[in-house]
Amino acid sequence: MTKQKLRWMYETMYRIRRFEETMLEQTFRGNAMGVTHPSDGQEAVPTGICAHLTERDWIGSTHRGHGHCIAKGLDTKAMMAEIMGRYTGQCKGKGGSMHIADFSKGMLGANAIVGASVPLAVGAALTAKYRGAESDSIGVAFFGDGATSQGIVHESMNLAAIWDLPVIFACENNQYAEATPAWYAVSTDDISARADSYGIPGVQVDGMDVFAVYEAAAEAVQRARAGEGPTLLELRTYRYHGHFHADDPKKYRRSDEEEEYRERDCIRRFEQVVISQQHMNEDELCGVRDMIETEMQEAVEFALNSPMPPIEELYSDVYVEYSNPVQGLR
Amino acid sequence: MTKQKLRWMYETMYRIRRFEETMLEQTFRGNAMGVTHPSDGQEAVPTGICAHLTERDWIGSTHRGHGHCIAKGLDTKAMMAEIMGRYTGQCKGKGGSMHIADFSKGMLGANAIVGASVPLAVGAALTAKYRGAESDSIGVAFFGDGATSQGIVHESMNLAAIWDLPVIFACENNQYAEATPAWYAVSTDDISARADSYGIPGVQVDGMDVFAVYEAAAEAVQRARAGEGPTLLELRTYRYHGHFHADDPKKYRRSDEEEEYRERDCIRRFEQVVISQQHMNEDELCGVRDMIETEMQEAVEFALNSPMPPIEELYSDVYVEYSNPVQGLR
Amino acid sequence: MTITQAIDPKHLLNDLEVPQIGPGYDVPGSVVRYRDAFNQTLRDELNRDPDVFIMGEDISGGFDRETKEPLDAWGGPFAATKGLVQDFGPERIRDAPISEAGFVGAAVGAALTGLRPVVDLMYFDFVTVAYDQLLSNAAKSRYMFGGQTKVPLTLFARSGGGTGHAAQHSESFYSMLAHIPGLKVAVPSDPYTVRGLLAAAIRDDDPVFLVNDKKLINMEGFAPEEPFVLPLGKGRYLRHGEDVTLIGMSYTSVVCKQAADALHEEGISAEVVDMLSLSPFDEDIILESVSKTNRVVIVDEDTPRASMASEFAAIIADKAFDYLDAPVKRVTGPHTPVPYNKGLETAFMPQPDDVVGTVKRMLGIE
Amino acid sequence: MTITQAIDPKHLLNDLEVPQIGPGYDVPGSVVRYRDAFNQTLRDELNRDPDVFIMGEDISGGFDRETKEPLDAWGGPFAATKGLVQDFGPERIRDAPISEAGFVGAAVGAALTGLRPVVDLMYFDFVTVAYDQLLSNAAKSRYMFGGQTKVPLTLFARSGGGTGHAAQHSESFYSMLAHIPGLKVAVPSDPYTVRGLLAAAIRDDDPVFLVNDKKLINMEGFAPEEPFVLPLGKGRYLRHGEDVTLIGMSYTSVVCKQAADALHEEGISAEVVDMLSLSPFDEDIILESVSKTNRVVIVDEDTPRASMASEFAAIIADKAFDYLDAPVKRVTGPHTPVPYNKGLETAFMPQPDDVVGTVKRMLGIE
Ligand SMILES: Cc1ncc(C[n+]2csc(CCOP(=O)(O)OP(=O)(O)O)c2C)c(N)n1
Ligand SMILES: Cc1ncc(C[n+]2csc(CCOP(=O)(O)OP(=O)(O)O)c2C)c(N)n1
Ligand SMILES: [Mg+2]
Ligand SMILES: [Mg+2]
Repeated sequence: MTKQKLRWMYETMYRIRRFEETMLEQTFRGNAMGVTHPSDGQEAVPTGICAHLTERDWIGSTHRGHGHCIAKGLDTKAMMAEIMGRYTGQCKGKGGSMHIADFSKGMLGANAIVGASVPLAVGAALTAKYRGAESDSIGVAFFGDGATSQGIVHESMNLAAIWDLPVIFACENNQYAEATPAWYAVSTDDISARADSYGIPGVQVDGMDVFAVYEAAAEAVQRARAGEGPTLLELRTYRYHGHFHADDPKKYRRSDEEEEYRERDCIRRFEQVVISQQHMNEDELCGVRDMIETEMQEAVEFALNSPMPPIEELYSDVYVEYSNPVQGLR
Repeated sequence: MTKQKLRWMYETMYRIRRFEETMLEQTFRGNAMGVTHPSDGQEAVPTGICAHLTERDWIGSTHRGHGHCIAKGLDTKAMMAEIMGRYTGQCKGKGGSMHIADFSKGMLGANAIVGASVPLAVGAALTAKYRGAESDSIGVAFFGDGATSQGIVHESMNLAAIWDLPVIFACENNQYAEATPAWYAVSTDDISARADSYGIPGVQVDGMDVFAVYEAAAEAVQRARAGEGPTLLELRTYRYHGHFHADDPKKYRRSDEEEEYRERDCIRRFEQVVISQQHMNEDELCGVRDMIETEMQEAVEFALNSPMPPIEELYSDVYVEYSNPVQGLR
Repeated sequence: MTITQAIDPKHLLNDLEVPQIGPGYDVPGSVVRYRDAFNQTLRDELNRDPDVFIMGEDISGGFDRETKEPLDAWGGPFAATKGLVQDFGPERIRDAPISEAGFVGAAVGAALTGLRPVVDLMYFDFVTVAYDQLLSNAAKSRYMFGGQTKVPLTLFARSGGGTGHAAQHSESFYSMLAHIPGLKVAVPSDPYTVRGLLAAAIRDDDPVFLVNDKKLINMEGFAPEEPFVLPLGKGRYLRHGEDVTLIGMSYTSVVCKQAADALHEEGISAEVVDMLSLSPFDEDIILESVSKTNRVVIVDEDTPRASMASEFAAIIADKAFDYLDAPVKRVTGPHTPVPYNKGLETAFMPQPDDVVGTVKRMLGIE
Repeated sequence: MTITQAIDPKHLLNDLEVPQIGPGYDVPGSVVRYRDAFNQTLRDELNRDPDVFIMGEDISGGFDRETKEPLDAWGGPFAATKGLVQDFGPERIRDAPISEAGFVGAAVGAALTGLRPVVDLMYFDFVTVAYDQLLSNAAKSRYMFGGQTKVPLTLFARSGGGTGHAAQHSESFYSMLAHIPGLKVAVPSDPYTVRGLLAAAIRDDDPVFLVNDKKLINMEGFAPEEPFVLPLGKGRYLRHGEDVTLIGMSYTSVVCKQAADALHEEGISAEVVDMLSLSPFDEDIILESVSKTNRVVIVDEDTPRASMASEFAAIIADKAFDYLDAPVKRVTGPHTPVPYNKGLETAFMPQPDDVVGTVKRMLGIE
């Protein structure tokens, strides 16, 4: 792995971590306009996968999408502004935390209907295949353990398999869907093995280890680009925070469990590895962290100083063109 | 197996076969009011499974439901009358071929939305479990190879598995969904193996052999009644006729394929076995066939001589009770 | 003492904030939050009928890894099922995976085989995921099977804007459900009515969808202590008036009440009709009021096209035509998804001022 | 010669049975079946734009076991895609498994990434299985993502009773789709209009659902040979008249025309408006006609509650109130599922006699 790539991974994981922490702080200060779902703890998953992607590749995301956005290269200023409902936000303040998208970066949008974004990534892969030689793009569908209970995820995998589409199904198994543990809701303890049902490869990966994720993703991406069809990756990870900003996970998770995972924190492990293997030194890592701190402060300032969308925005973007007024009858 | 059971199986398979042939003849004469989906060729499946069921057990069915109805003990007169849209029909002529139901017999209804009846059988199993010791009822969901592409079938299996419900998923794999072959639409050539995704047993069975079906079903039923949870049975079978009455399967199936299956016809094979093993003799079999012939003639006469539902029936049965008129505005 | 007979809410002048005396109120009761009245009613019905059970995501709030016991960590979505699993157990408070289509279908199957399932769909928007089971199975089974069965199923979920949940968690499209033959739809507007209508829904032999507007959930109001039912399909007056009729449903009944108060300040006497049910709905109370005031404004947070506001306007234009002195007006949400930004979201939702303005223009004032 | 500019159908007096001369008709054309006009239009659009592709169940009619080649055994549902796979190949005529939610979702994803998918949903009823993808993703993506994307998706399916397909294969609930902000709905009524509206739908940058009533599919009528588009949101007159306006949509436009002919026999002059689109819809033509005839009957096969018939009635009761001489009447299907029995099914569907009867009662005749 190039040093540049290593640096990118550290930067990305740390940016996600600090973005979530900063975003939460702002949420508690009442600066976010709605519910937010932090992904701190899961940084290695989007980072290790998106490390293989370009802006021409497409990803589908979830309600817990900040990490996917950042790993796919979205601007944290525009993200923070969106969460604060500002006109300068990624979606002009009309989408919010659960709908951050950037089509110029191949980010198909966070989605607040569990499972609903999975077929979108399949569709993006369909486009890539349709373009043939012109395109080597692939699609990646991020979804959680809870989403595996949605029929549309099953349908999407079957479609991708029979059509040999260049798509990766990235199941972020953080072991909880809201308060519900996967052992209760999911009828298998090996989600990756469900790949057999579709005749595609399935791999279970330590989602707390960015190098392991990077390795597994490398193969899946290579298969997809080579036209060899989809892969299912199950990434075993953990969210440090509650389900959403105001949720206290202690009510349904044993603390030893959380500690166990914090022990294996993806960022700390990365630091240990790169330092022990002398790929990067403490100064370099520190430099990255400082840069990110500044970026976060700037993102918050940018957002707080940004204007709210004008009222007319309520009525725009419903259609490209529409001959009836969309204003409410008043 | 008792002689009585053997006789019941022959009677049931032959009744289904002749009902479909008779029903088709009537359809072509213009006596059926809508589309009909014959199941001739698949008789061994409902017969071998329902041989283990009582009226307290529940089955969910499909657009191709006549065989399920007959095996569950529905009256062929009321079925024929329903297909002819008569007031004496199983559903007063309001449902037709795709909605024949008899709740007094534990038949939850044929269903014209592919996959949609599968969760109904799961719900029936939920009721059985809810009743606890009071009830040893089970649910059976019949569905086709095409239905396996519906997300709700996946959801149903996951629910039944995590809740340990007494239900059997009976996939009638006749290898075609309309004109679409399973090898194209289904991403595995072993549907029964999908049971692994839910941690439940899955068995692939020769659906042209009623004894094989009976054996496999015996075990699944026993598991369900013992509270050991669901089983997935894949019954490999074949429909002799087209998808619906007017469909010519020669347009999308090779004739050698059809002949290959007719070679293994479930009724002929049954006759050979019981005669060679001297369980039944030709006279007895012939007696059954004659009885069925008469029954079919009576069913047709009954239906043809039955009245049409009165116009008021258009407005009844929408609700148990409703305080607005349901009449159309005219 | 239990109120056995159904109370006809039409004769109630129930102020939304404070307790009232009047028919149906000569019973012990107190001022409670909507959410608590809801929770209490679920508890009452679970106690009343052993065939009643509840199914939904996180309604028992997680399970302990070692003991496998339910934890009720959340009290269920919007605290609707708080404390129930402890008393009724996981078979009757059945926590479900994220499979809305599957478990609504299973609930229909359970209803067809003798139970009385109550499904918590969490956010109203998620009904689209289970839409086929609702429309093709729950609503049609009785009819297409010739009346040989019934589907005593209750569903509920939270609708509406106001909490910054954005486009996929703020829908109010109950008009789509009211459109469906075979389905019933109730839209309570306070603790008193949700108590009576939820009980009615659960005891009803047809599938009933009860819609809870998020903006009502923490509101307080009077509710009788004892279980009782309000008849489905009956509206009520929230205020009597002479000059114009304001028709509200769910939270817009509160909006109409506030608008009527404001109009009163300006000497305009508005009558407020709270529909309470959308299918069946109370045609009589609409016609009774409009034929008296001769003017009507229908207020609905749902988007306007083919909405319940449209339906009530159509009924009035047909059956109260000769009584109308002015065009039938609708005050609705715009034909747009619900935006995230608070200012835009507030502008999306009909406000008392919008109603006041419409009434004044109608009366040619200012 | 190709008709490049969109033809405004409002100025057409197109008889449904026989070809006509008039604006928009001074072009080569012939009398064809609706289904053939439909198929020809798909072919034209596939030829015109390489990004257009079609997806649906059995649209390429099976595959040979040995050669794996598509067989086009059926010509696709209702022969819509007959002969297309031979000329455009399986990538552009993509046969799909029975996964409506999945492939509609995939179509949305393809539309978001630059293609122009056209989805054949076979029977209209099946839209409920894909409802969430349609409502939460197709219709909302542009808005909730702040206008940074568009969803150039076309869907079509067959609606209506008349073929004995019973409750789950005979729906006409297009009002539910027209209710959804972000979605467009077109309801052609003959070969000419399906040719122009299907082309418009496929070329449109927003998601459009085109509803084909089964009763139209084998009907014949004039259609231009060359590709052309009719603007979405424009209605047309099928007949001019003075005494009453009959508003039809999809097949009920044919019913209105037949009713108008019958009324003509009795000396009653009815004007017939064919809506052609339900979202957006042509408010102007409704108000223009009603302000002239002062009486209106809206005819809709959809069930009545919160229907498009309700919406048009509401618009009229608001904006044409001063022109109305009689209550606004609706002739619709009943609030019931569609029954199987032919006699009941026929009684379910609005018939010309129902319209004639309503008009006569409105005019106080017999
Ligand atoms: C269709 C649907 N059902 C329910 C919800 C409510 N909900 C939001 S997130 C969530 C849990 C999702 O769990 P998982 O897929 O594991 O993702 P995670 O939250 O763990 O990242 C639920 C039930 C929803 N948003 N959409
Ligand atoms: C949701 C839905 N999609 C499509 C159809 C149209 N359809 C009716 S039967 C059928 C094929 C079903 O195949 P399979 O499940 O294998 O059952 P089989 O007909 O072989 O018995 C299809 C696509 C439908 N009825 N419902
Ligand atoms: Mg999770
Ligand atoms: Mg099949």
